[in-house]
Amino acid sequence: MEKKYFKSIEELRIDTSRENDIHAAGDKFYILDAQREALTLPSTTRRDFLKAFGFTIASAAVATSCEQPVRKAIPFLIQPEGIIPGKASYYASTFYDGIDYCSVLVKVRDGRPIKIEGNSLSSVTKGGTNARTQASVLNLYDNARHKNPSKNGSEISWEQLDSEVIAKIREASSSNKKIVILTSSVISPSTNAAINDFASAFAGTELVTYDAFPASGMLDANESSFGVPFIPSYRFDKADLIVSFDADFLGSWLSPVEYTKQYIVNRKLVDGQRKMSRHIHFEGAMSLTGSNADYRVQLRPSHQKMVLAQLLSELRQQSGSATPGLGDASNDVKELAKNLMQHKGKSLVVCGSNSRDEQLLVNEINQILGNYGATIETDIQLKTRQGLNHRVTRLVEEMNAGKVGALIIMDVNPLYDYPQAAQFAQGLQKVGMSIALNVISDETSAATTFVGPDHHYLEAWNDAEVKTGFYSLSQPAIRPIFNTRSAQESLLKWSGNNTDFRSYIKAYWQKNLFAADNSYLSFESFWNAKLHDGVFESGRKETVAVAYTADAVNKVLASLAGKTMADSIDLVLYTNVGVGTGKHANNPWLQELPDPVTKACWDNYVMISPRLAEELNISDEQLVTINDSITLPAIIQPGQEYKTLAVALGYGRQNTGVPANGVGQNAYPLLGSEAGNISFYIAGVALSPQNSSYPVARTQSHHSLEGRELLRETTLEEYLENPQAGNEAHFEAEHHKKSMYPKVEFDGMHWGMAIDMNACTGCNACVVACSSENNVPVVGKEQVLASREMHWIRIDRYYNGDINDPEVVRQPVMCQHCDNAPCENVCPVAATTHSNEGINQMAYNRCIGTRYCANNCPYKVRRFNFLDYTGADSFKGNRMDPTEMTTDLRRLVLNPDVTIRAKGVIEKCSFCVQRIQEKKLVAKTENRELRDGEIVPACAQACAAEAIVFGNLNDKNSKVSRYFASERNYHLLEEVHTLPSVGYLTKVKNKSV
Amino acid sequence: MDNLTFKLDKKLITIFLVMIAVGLLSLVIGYFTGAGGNRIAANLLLNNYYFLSMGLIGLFFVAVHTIAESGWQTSMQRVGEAMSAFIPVGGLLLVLFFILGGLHAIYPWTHEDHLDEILLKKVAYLNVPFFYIRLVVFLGAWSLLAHFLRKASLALDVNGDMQYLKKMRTLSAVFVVVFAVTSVVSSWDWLMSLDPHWFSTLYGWYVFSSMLASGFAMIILVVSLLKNMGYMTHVNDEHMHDLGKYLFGFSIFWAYLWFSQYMLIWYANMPEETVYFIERHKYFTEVFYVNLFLNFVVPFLLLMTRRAKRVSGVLVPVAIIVFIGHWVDLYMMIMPGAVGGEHAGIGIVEVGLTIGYLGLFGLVTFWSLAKAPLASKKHPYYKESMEYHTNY
Amino acid sequence: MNKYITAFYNDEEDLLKGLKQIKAKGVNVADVLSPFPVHGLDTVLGLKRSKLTRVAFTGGAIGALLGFGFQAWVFTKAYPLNFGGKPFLSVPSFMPVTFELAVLFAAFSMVFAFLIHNKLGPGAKTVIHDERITDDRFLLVINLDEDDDPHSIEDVLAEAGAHGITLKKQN
Amino acid sequence: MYVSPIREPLIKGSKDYSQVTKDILAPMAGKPSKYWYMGITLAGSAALFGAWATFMTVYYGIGTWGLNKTIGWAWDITNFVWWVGIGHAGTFISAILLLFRQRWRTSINRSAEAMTLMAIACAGFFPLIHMGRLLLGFFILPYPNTRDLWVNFNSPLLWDVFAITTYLLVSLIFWYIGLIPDLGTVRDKATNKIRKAIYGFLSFGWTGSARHWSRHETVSLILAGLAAPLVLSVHTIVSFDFATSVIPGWHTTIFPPYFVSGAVFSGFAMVLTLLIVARKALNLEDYITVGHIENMNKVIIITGSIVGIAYITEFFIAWYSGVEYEMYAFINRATGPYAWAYWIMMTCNVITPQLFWFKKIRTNLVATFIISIFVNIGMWFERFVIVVTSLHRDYLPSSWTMYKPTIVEVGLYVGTLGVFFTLFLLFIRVFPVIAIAEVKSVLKATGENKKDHHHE
Repeated sequence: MEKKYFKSIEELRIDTSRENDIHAAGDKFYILDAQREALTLPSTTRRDFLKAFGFTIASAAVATSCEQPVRKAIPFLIQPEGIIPGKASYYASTFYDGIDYCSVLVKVRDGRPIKIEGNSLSSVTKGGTNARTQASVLNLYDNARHKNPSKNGSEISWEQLDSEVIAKIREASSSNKKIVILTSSVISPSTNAAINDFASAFAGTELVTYDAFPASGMLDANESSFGVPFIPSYRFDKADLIVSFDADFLGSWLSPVEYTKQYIVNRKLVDGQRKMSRHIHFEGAMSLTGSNADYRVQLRPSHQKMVLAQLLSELRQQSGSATPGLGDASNDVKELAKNLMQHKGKSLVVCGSNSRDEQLLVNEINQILGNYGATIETDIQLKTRQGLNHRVTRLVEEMNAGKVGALIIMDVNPLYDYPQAAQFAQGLQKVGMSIALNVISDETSAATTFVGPDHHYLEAWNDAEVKTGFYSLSQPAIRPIFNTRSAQESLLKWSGNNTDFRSYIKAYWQKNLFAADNSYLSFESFWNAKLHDGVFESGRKETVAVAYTADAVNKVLASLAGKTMADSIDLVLYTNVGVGTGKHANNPWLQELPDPVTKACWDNYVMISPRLAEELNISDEQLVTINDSITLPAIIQPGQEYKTLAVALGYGRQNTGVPANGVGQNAYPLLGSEAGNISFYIAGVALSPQNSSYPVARTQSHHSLEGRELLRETTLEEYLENPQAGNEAHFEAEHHKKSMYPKVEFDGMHWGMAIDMNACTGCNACVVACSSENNVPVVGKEQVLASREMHWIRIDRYYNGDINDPEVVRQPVMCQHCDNAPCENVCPVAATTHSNEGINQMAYNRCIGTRYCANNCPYKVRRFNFLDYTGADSFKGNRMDPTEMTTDLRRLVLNPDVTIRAKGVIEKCSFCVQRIQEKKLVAKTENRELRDGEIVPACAQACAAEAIVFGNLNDKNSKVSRYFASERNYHLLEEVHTLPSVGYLTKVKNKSV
Repeated sequence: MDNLTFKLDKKLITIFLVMIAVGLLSLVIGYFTGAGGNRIAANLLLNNYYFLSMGLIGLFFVAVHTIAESGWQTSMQRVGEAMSAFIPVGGLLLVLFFILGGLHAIYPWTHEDHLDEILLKKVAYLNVPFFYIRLVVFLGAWSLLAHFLRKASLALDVNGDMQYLKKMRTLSAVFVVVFAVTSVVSSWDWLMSLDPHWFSTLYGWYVFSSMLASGFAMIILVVSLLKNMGYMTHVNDEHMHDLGKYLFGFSIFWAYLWFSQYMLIWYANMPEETVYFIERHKYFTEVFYVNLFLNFVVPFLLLMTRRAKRVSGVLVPVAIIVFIGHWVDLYMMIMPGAVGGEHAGIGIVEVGLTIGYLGLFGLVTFWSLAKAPLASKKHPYYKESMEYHTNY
Repeated sequence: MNKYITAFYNDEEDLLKGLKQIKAKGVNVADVLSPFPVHGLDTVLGLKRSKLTRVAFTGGAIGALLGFGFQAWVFTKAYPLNFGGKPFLSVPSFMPVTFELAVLFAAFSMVFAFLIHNKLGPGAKTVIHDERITDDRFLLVINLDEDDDPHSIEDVLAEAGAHGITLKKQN
Repeated sequence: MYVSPIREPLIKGSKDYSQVTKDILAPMAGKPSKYWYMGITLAGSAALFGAWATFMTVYYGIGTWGLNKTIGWAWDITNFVWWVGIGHAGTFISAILLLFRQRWRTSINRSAEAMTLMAIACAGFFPLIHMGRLLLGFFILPYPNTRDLWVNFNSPLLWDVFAITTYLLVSLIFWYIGLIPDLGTVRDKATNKIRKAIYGFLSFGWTGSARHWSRHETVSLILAGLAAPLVLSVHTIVSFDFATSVIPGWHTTIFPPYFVSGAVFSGFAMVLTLLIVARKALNLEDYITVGHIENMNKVIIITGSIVGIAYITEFFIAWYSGVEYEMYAFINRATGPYAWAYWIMMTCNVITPQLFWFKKIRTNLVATFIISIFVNIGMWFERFVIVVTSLHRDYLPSSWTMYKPTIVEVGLYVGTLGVFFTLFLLFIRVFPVIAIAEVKSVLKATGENKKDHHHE
C-alpha cells in the first residue's frame, strides 16, 4: 500500500464550509515519528488496534461513568481523516505571548489541544518549557475570550468592522494624523512584513513596540556601547563563573527557559561529570534564581549601581587602568573582581536592572573580562523585548495632543500594565479610532471603540525568529472556537490584501528562507519538513559589526564620583513564574501555582525582611500601605535584604475573567523611571502598617527541616574527595535495612524515578504540566487557605541557618510509589494496591474515601476531594468551583485518558500511568521492547532543567538505574523502610567552606 | 484432722539439696566444657529472674485477692506467702550476679568505651550507677512489702483482729501500685536492655503476663504437691477449678499480648523494631514456635473444658508444660541479646541450672510453709473459703 | 387427657427441703418453676449438665476455620493483590477477623441451640401455671399417670409444707 | 451459701422477692415524669442538630469539616473511639465481673449493657459518616460480585467492621438472653391486654422451668466467657487502626492493652454519670447503693492508673528509642500547639481519678459524679490528642498543618449524644433497668435481711 501521510490540519475541521479551508489540501507533513510508525506498521493486527481503541474508550468511559452523569457524546458520522479516536496527535508550534518564547508540541486529542510539551528539535529551548507555556493551553478555553468582533461592547460582523475601521484609517491618513500600531515586540518576520505592507498602504503609519516588562535600559546601553540597540545572546553553558546582579535568569529575565537549559549543563554532576560552574548572585529581594545560587549576596537595588561601578573600577585597576573618585570598594567586591579576573573569557556578568547606566557598567565589565564573543554573542541577538520606553511616552503625549488618528492595539494591555495608564486612557479618548485585536477581554479592549479579536496562538498560523537565524512556525491545532480572525489577516485585509496569513507566511518563507537551506528539492518538501519540525535554523548571523566604546560608561563613573549609598527603604517590583506580567492572570492553573519562594498563591503581597518587620513591628499577613497608593498584606521573607521590599506585578486585574478579577493589587502604577526607562525598583518608599490583617493562601506553613535528614546537601569540594559526602545517612540506612517479609521482585518492568536536586531550580513548570496532564482540579483561594490544594507534585522549600540570610533548599515531592507502601496496607476496600510493575495505583471508582491511606502516608502526597471540585458528583448544586474550571469551555482541556475524580475520593501521582500504557501499546504494535527514555511523565517532560528521570529499574543500563546507582542517590525517609521507587540525588553547592 | 501444719521432712530436704547440687555441678561442667562466660551468665540471669518472678507472683496473688476482698483463696493464701519468701533470696542472688561480672558480661551498654550514637543518646538512663540504684530500690521495696504482709497475715491468724486485715489491705494496695511500676521498669532494665537498640512500649506488660501465667502454674504445682502429701484437704475441686481458670485466662492473655507486639511490629515493618524478631526468626525458629505451642496452644486446648480444670490429672501436667513454656519464653527474650544466635543452645548448663534454682526455690518455699499453719483459721473469710461451692 | 398437680413454696430453702421429702416418698416431680435459678435444684431433680458448651465450641471452631479459610482463599486464590509488599498469605493480618467470626458463630450457634432446645422463641406458646412464678413463687409440677392416686400425692405435698395444692387437667 | 458477716449488704432495706419485683418494675409503670419529658426533648433536639450535620456532610462532602491534606481524621475518629470505649463498660461488667463472681454487678449490669448497645450504635455511626463516599460504603463488605473483587483483609478498618458488628450482635443477644426472664415478669405483672401480648411475645414464652434455668445459666456463663475476650479484642482492634501505621505517636505496641483499659475507664465513668442520676430519679437507691458506686470507683482508680502508666511508658520509650520522629511527636504533644489538649487529658485521666484513693471521696456521690464527667472529657481528649496531634506534625515539616473543627463536626458529635440519651430515656420506660431475677438470686446472700434467713 502507498505510504499514507497525514493531511493538513485543516482537515481536522468537521465543517468545511469556509472557502479558505479547502486549498490546504495537498500540503503534507508528518506528525511525530513514533505516531506515524505506530499507525502505518503493517503488522498492526486488528486485535491490537481494538486494544488500543478499547483502552481509550474504556478510559473515556471511566471518565464519564460512575458518579458523573454522562454528557454529550456525539459520534462521527463521517470519520474525518487524521483523527483516530483515542489517539493523540502532536503538532509542532510556537508559543510567544510578547514576553516568553517557547518552541512547543501541541498534543491534540479528538480535535482538542489538551497539552503543551517542549519541542526538543529547537536548539533555543531544547524541549524545555516553563509554567506559563505549560498553562497556555488553558487560555485557549478561557471563558473571558472575545467571542466575536464588537463595537463599543456590542457584537458586530467582521464585514461591518472592516468597513468602519478602514474608513476611519483612511480618514486618519488623509487628515495626516498618525496611524499607530501598538504591539509588543514582534519576532515574527511575516508579521513585520504584513505591518510594513500596511504602513506602505497608509501614509503616517507608525509601529510602536510596547513591552510591559521591558529591557530598554539594556538596549540604550548597548546603543551607546556598541552603536546598535540590541540584546545579545548569553551563553551560561560556557561560563564557569556566573555573576548575576538581580537578573532572575532562571525565572523571568529575558529568555529563562533557554538560560535554564544552558545553566544546568554545568550544574549536573551525573554520568561522570565532575566539573561545576559557580553562581554568585546579588539581589535585594529573594528570587528563584537567587535562591539557587552558590553564593547569594544581599544588595539593595539602589546600591547596585555603585557596587557595579566599584567592581568595574576594581577590575580596571587590576587590569592596569585606574578610575579615580569612587569610594573604596568593599573586600567582597575586591575578592569578586579577583575571582572574575581568574575566569577571563569563562565568566559571565549579567544585570537585571533596566537602568541604562548599570547596563553600561556591566557591558564594560564583560568587555574587560573578554566575555564578548565567548560567553556573550553579539552576532546572534535576542529579538524579544525590543520595546523602547521613550517611544511609548511619546505616543501617550501624541495621543493626548490629538495627533493620533487611529490606534491599532495588537494584544497588549497598556491600560493595565502601563505605569501611567491614566494618561494613556485620557489619550485614548482623543484618538480618532481605536481598535484592540486582543484575545482575552481586558482593561484595554474594554476602552477601545472596536475589538477585532485575534486567534489564540493554538488557532493561528504564525512564524517567529526569536534569535538571529532561529526561526520557528506556529500552526493551528484546532479550528477557531469563536468568531475570531488572525490579527495579521486583519492588517492585510485593511491594507487591501485578501490572502490568508498562512499563504502569506508560506510566500514569505519561500521568498526569504527557502534559499538558506539547499537540502530540499522543492519548497513544498522544505515547508512540510519545517512545519513538521516546527523550527528552522538558518545559521544566519547579524551583519552589523559592533565595536565597544567606553565614553558613555566613563560619564556614568564620573557622575558617581564622591556619591555615597543612600539609606532608604527600596521597593522591588518583580514578575513571578506564575501570572508573570499579568497577561495570564486569568489562568487558574497559574493563579494557584505556589510561588517558588514564598509558597503563596492567589495574591500578591509585600515581601519584607524579618529585621525590618521587627523594627516596624509588622506581623506576618498584616496589611501595610506603600506610598499611600496600594495596601497589601506583608509576608516576612527570610533572606530578604534588610531594607528591601518586594511586590509582584501582574495582579489586580479588572474587566477580565472570574479567576483574575480583583485578585491582589495592581503594582504597575508604582513603577518608577530612570532616564526615560522604567525602573523595576523605587528607592525611599513610605511604608505604613495598618492595624488589620489579610490571610494569604500558602501551601507550606513550616519552613524548617527540624534537623531531619530529608534533604541532603554537600559542597563540591567535599563531593569531589568523597562522592558519598552528605549522603552518609543513606548508607547507614542501607546497612540497617531489614524486612520481616520477602522483598517482592518485579519481573518485567519496575518503574522508578530519580530527581537530581542539583538540577532542579524549583521553577514549577512540572506542577502545571502535572495538573494539565492529570486533570488536577483547581480549588481556589479559600480551599488553599484550608490546606486542601490538590497538586500531585509539590516543591517543598526549606530554609537553613540564619533567618536573615538563610540557605534555601528545594525538593520536588510526589507519590514515592513505595514497594512497602503504608497506604496500601490500610485501605479497607483495596482501592490502592501495588501493580506488578511497582506502581502504587489508585482505583478511583473503588475508593470510598476513608482517608486512612492519606493519614498513613509519611510523605503526605495523597490528596482528597473534600468537595465537588470537578462537578463529577451525583448530587446537584453542591459544586465547589470558584474559578469556573468546570464550564463546558474549560472542560475541553481535560485529558480523556485520566479519570475525573469525584467528591470524596483520594487521588495522587500515578507516574502518568496513561503515558506508560500508551507507549507500551506503541511498542507492542511495533513488536519491540520499550526503549529507555521513551516513556516521559508530564513532570519530566516539562522540566527545563532535566532534573527528573523516569525509567525501568530492572534495566540496569537505564538512565534511572544509573542515577539510583550513584553515590548521591538516597530515598526520602528510607529509614522507615517504605522502599520508595523515587530517588533523590544530593544537592551539591559549589562553595568553599 | 491436722493436715494444716506442714512438716518439712528429711526426704524433701534431701531432694531439694540434690537438685541444688546438680545445679552447681552443671555450672562447673558448663564452665569447663567451655559453654562460654556469656552463656553461663545468661542462664544465671534467666533462672534468677524466672524464680524471682515466681516469688513476686506469689506475693501478687495474696495482695490482689486481699484488696479485691475475695474469700475463696484464703485457704491457699499461705502458699502465696511462702513463695514470696524467695524474693529476698532471689534478689540477693541477682545483686551478686550483677556485681560479680554478670552485668558487664552480657549488657552491651555497659561498655562505656565504645557506644554507638544511639546508645550515647540513652546514657542518661542506661548507665551502671543508676542501674544499681534502681536494682536496689526494686528488690528492697519488694522484700520489705513481702515481709510485712506476711507478718500482718500471721498476726491476723492469732485472734482475727480486723486491724490486721486492714493493715494487709493497705500493704497489698501499696504493693500492687509499686509492682505495677517496678515490674515494667525492671523488665526494661534486666531484659529489654540486653538488645539496647531495640524498644517496645508493650514489653513490660508482656513480661508481666508471662510472669503471671508461670507464677500461677507454680501455685497450682505447689498446692497439688501439698495435697498429694495429704495436706490442705480443705482445698477442693472448686478451688483448683479457679486456679485452673487463672492459668487458662492468663495463658490467653499472654498470647494476646504476644500477638499484639508481634503483629504490630510485623505490620509496620520498620527496621528499628523488626531487628528483634528477625534475629529470633533466624536463629531460634523452632524455639520461636515451640514457645507459642507450649504457652498458648496447650493450655488453651487442654484447659478449655470444665472437667480439665478440676481434675489434677490434667491440670498438673498442663501447669508443668506452661512452667517450662515460660522458661522457654524467657530464653527467647534473653539469649539472642546476651549470647547471640550462633552460640546459644540448650544443654547441660540450661537444664542443670534450672534444676538447681528449682531446688533452691522449693527449699525456701517449703521451709517457709513449715513455719506457719497452712491456713489462717482466724481470717474472716476463712469460713467462706471452706464452704466454697459454686456451679461454675 | 392427662392430669397433673401443682403446688408452690414461697421460699427456695423450704422448696429444697420439701422436695427432698417428696422425693423420699417416691413421688416424681416433673418440673419446678421458679423466679430465679435455685442452686442445688438440678441435683435434687437429677438434671444433667447442659451440652450447650459443645455446641458453642463447634460453632466457634467452624467460625474460625471459615474466617481463616475465606481470607486465605481470597488472598491467595481468588484475587491475589500486592498490598504494601505483604505476603499474600499474611497470617497475622487474618487473625482479627478469624477471632471475631469464631466468637460470632460460637455465640449465635449456642443461643439458637438454647432457644430451640427449650422450645422458647418470639411468641412461643407455653403454659403459665401461676403468674407469680416469675415474681416470688416456687411451683412444682407433678404429672399423674392413670394408675397413681392424686390424694395420696396431695397428702405428701401437704406434709412437705407445700401450698396451693391443686389438681389440673390438660387436654 | 455462706457469706462472711463482715461484708456490706448489696441490697438495702429488708426486702422480700415480691418487693424487689415491685421496686424494679415501678419506673415502667404510670406516666413519665416531667423531667423525663424535658430530658427527651433536649436529647431529641440534639439529635436533630446531628441530622442536619449529617445532611451537610453527605451532600456537600467532608469539606464541610475542618480536615485538610495532612489531617485526614479528627473529630470523626475521636468520637468513634470515644463511643466504642464507653461501649465497653456494659459487657465488661456483665462478662468479666460475672467470671470473677462479683455479685454487686447484678444491680448495674442491665443498664450498663443497654448503655453499651447505645454507645456502640453511636460509635458505628462515625466510621460510616467519615467516608468520603458514604453511598458506596457497602464496598467495605466482602460480598460476591461479578468483578471477583474482595476487600483488603490487611486493613484494620476492615477488622473494625467485623469487630464492631460482632461486638454489637453478641452484646445484644447477651443482653437479651439476660432480659428474657425479667420480660416474663413484666408480662405476668402486666395489667392490660396489649402490654401482656407485647411482653408475652418478647419474653419468648418464659416459664421459669428448672431445666430452662439451668441451661440459661450455662448460656449466660459461656456467653460471658466469649464476651470477655471479645471486649478486649474490640478496643484492641480499634487501637490497631493507629498502631499498625508508621506515624509517630500512632505506631506503638502498648496501644492494645492501653486502649482496652482506657475504654473500661471511660465506660465506667459514663455508667456512673448515668446511674448516679438514674438511681435517684427512679428511686433505686436500695439496689444501686453507695457500695456499688464505691466498687465502680475502685475500677476507675485501677484502670485510670493503668492508663497513666501507659502514658508515661509511651513518653519514656519515645525518648529511649532515640528515634527523632518519635521524640518530636511526644515533645510536640506536651509543648506544641495542641499542648492544652494534652494537659487536659493528663489532668482528667491521670490526676483526678487518684482522688478516689480517699474513701471519703469515692463514697461521695457529688464528687463521684463530677469526677466521672472529668473522666469522660479526659478520655475524649486522649483520643483527640492521639489522632490530631500525631497527624498534624509527622514526618515532612513541609506538610505540617493545623486543625480547627467546624460547626458541622460539632453537630455530628452533639447529635450522637442526643441519640444516646434519647435511647436511654426510652430504655428505662420499656425495660426493667435492673436484672430482677439476678438480684433475687443473690438477695439471700447479700440482702440486708440475710441474717434472719440464714441458718447457721
